[in-house]
Amino acid sequence: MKLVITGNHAAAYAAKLCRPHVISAYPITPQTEVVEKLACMVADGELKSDFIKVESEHSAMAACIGASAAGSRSFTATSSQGLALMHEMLFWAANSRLPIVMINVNRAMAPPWTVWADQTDSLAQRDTGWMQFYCEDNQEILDTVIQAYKIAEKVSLPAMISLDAFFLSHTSEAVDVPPQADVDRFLPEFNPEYKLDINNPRAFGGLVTAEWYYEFRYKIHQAMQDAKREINTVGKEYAKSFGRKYSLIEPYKADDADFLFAASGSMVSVVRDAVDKLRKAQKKAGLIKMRTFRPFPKEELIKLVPGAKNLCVLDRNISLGNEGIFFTEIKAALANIKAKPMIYGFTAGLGGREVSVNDVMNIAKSIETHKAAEFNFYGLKK
Amino acid sequence: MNEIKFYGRGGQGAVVASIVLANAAFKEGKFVQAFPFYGVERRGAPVAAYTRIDTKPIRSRGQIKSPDIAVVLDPYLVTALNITSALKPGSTIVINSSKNIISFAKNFNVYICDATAIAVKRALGDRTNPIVNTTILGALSKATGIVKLESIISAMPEKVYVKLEENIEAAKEAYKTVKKI
Amino acid sequence: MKLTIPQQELVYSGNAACQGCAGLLAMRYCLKALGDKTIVVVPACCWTVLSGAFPATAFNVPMFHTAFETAASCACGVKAALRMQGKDDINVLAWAGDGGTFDIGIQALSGAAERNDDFIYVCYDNEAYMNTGIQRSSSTPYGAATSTTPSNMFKNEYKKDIDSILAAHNIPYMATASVAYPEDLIKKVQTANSIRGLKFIHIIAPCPPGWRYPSEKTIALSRLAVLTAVFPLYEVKDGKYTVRKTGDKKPVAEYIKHQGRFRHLKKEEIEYIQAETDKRFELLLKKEQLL
Amino acid sequence: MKRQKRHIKPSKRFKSHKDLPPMSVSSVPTSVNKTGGWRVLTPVIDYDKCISCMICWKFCPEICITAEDKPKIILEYCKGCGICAFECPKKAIKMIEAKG
Repeated sequence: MKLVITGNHAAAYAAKLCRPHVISAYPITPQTEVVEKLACMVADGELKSDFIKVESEHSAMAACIGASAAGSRSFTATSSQGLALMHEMLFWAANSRLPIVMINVNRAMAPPWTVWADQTDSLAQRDTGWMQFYCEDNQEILDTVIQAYKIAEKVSLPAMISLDAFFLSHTSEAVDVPPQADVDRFLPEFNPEYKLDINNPRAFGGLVTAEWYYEFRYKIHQAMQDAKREINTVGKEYAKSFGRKYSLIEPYKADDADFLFAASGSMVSVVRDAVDKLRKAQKKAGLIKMRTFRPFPKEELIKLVPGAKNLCVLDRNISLGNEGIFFTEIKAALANIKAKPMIYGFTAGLGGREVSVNDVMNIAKSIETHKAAEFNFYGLKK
Repeated sequence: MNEIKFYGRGGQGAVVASIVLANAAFKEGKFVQAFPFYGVERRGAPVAAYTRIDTKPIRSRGQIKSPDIAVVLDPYLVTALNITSALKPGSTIVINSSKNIISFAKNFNVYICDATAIAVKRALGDRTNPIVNTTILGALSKATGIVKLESIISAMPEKVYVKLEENIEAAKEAYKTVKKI
Repeated sequence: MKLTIPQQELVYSGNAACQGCAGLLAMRYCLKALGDKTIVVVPACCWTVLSGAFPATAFNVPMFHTAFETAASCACGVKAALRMQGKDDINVLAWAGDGGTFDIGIQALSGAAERNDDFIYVCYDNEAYMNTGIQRSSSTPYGAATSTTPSNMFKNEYKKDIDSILAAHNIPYMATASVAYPEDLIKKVQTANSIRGLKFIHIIAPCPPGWRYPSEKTIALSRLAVLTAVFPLYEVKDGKYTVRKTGDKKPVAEYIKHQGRFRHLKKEEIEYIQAETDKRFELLLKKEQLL
Repeated sequence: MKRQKRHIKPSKRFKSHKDLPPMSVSSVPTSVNKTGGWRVLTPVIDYDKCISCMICWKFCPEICITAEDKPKIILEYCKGCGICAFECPKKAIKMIEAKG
């Protein structure tokens, strides 16, 4: 049934539909409504789950790890400072091959204190071995949580689903919430081969020397490669069951485009409007929505890009001392292809600053009029 | 370049031995490098330590696959770790042992010295865990000549903080009593 | 031949513990008490390494290696999962050293205690960061030399009173134990296992290389710690203190003289330790009468 | 004590990443590692003095003294810590200077 709900509540409904045995979370603006809603669902008996109200995000992830290692599906949610505090345990979860699913509300890193949108918190976790999804709207949040459990449990890797602070977390919009029975059919029981089992006493995570550590890392990398296939497969299955198709990246009017945008998060909707506007003005503009950041969709990107003259990458993040993070990764992915567009990077909207259709139009114009540098701080009060 | 591997057990001082040896060679103007193999150091568990000595700057790091000199602080390790399999023919083995325990000594220069007796006589370490590192260095100096006994003695204070005199005497006695088989 | 403790062994020989390790004995006894329907969670500590490198394990029960701060939080997750799977009869044992309990893991432990999560948390306390080479922890006793408090600047702070901190959380059961009294230790672990909620057991675990004594004296020192009241044995069940009476206290010097980590102490420093020990033991006995 | 199962020496079990479990999962008992070589001193029981009180079995950290009528020391694993000799009420165990 369709409900007008915030991104946070969409995440809570999605978590509930996936029937996690264990939820373990610590409150942090702007994620609090996720945990509050789940707490009420448990209290009202709507959700049979053990909600551990831990004393910190570090313990939130540690408890999820314990639960998942014991063979139970587990869920948590956090943001910025909390995600940073979890950093050690993010490696622990991924290296232990535990398919934990986590909501991360993209929020800028303090100080100065801020609670508004910025992707640097999650992108800074790119090497921890977690799959990373970036959602455009509240429907996608709900849909991606459900798909993430199926993907994660197939490849035995955890998944982090990011949504923009306030633009999505606290913005209400219509979301189709599927019936529990349909999700139960879509999402098989979590029954891992490797788990803490008293009938099969094994030790998990014991010391490994240089003799085998390298190979264990390769196996995780292989799982990430498998995830590229699984994300598309599960995205198609999701379309069959729920009518909405998803994939690693999603082109929009990109086939004949000579001017391509690449963007992620809630900003993508604004870029769709800009593309439509440019198309009306007879300009062949198109968009590549970067839905997945890890595993990085290099092969899909290479297929979509040739033919375009200009590629403009929008980042609501910055890797200080370098440039926008999607910008760097996209350039790297395309480094060795022949028909390569000129690639421009634009950081915009840090700390929750709005990015409007006009802003995107200005960006496009600055490229056409050759005013844009290779990497630009759009909207900076100079 | 000389590549020396010390075979010992946790607590016997193999790591300190590798450093004192490096210091000694350094005092003779050589380029040196000393490092332990970091694994599960537990009192009693097998431990390896390495020293490289050269006349020019040493650029390679990491474990020494086939040392030209092996120093064995615990005789039991010779068989337990199959030490000779890693040694090039013609290399030298100095063993803390009162009797020869290498059956095919012919393709190696094998020296033995009862370092445990020398050390325990001077209460270096305790009965369950004699510390033989400085003693065996005395034997190594005589057996290989890669460093003078005086250099070892002058290098000791930097790493030997307790019973310095007894350690020096033990090294001297080992220097005198080491025998080639 | 009558055994005074259960015969079942759930730890394997061939582990990498140092000669005379009390931490190894403590685990042997705890698993005797709990039996094979037990899952162990171990953070960074000596047991991380001594329990064997991949693919070997010294445990004959399932166990999970976790990060240093997370013994309590990870164990809490394991127990929650088991309960949701209808396997609430499986014991969960969080097994940490003093560093992982007194210092880096105290926040997670306090959270679990406040929530009264249902598992047993055992701290085997060898009074310093032994696995990393004997650095000082807040559990290191006053006067002790470690690699970070050398003898000319020995540890100046008294041992952190972790037991009172846990008792202040009003957990249902807490006890101290020593490997010199295995029957007492096993009875306390079994008592703890019969109670719902967060149970804390603090085991003194002398360490030959860390305390600098010959390995044969591990049991003797585990006994002297109790007889000198440096580490009195007692239980706190629903707030009620029960102290084990061991006759007249032996002088602290009896305990200290065997240990190289105290060799540098002057007479008045040992007297200070004796006075502090007496004062704290008096306080403990008062708690027994009052509470 | 039930015989610990014989297992292939750990290092021989894996050839490539394909043989590895997804993460470090250990099931080989550490009893494949014979720690007897760690000893400098070896305990020897004088069965004339031994009264089978099993205190040596009780206090052995390595679980390498058998709980039978007469305790026996499994030298494959004994690290020579000396606890049994030190704690034996009848002084029936001597630590001798040999691997035994």
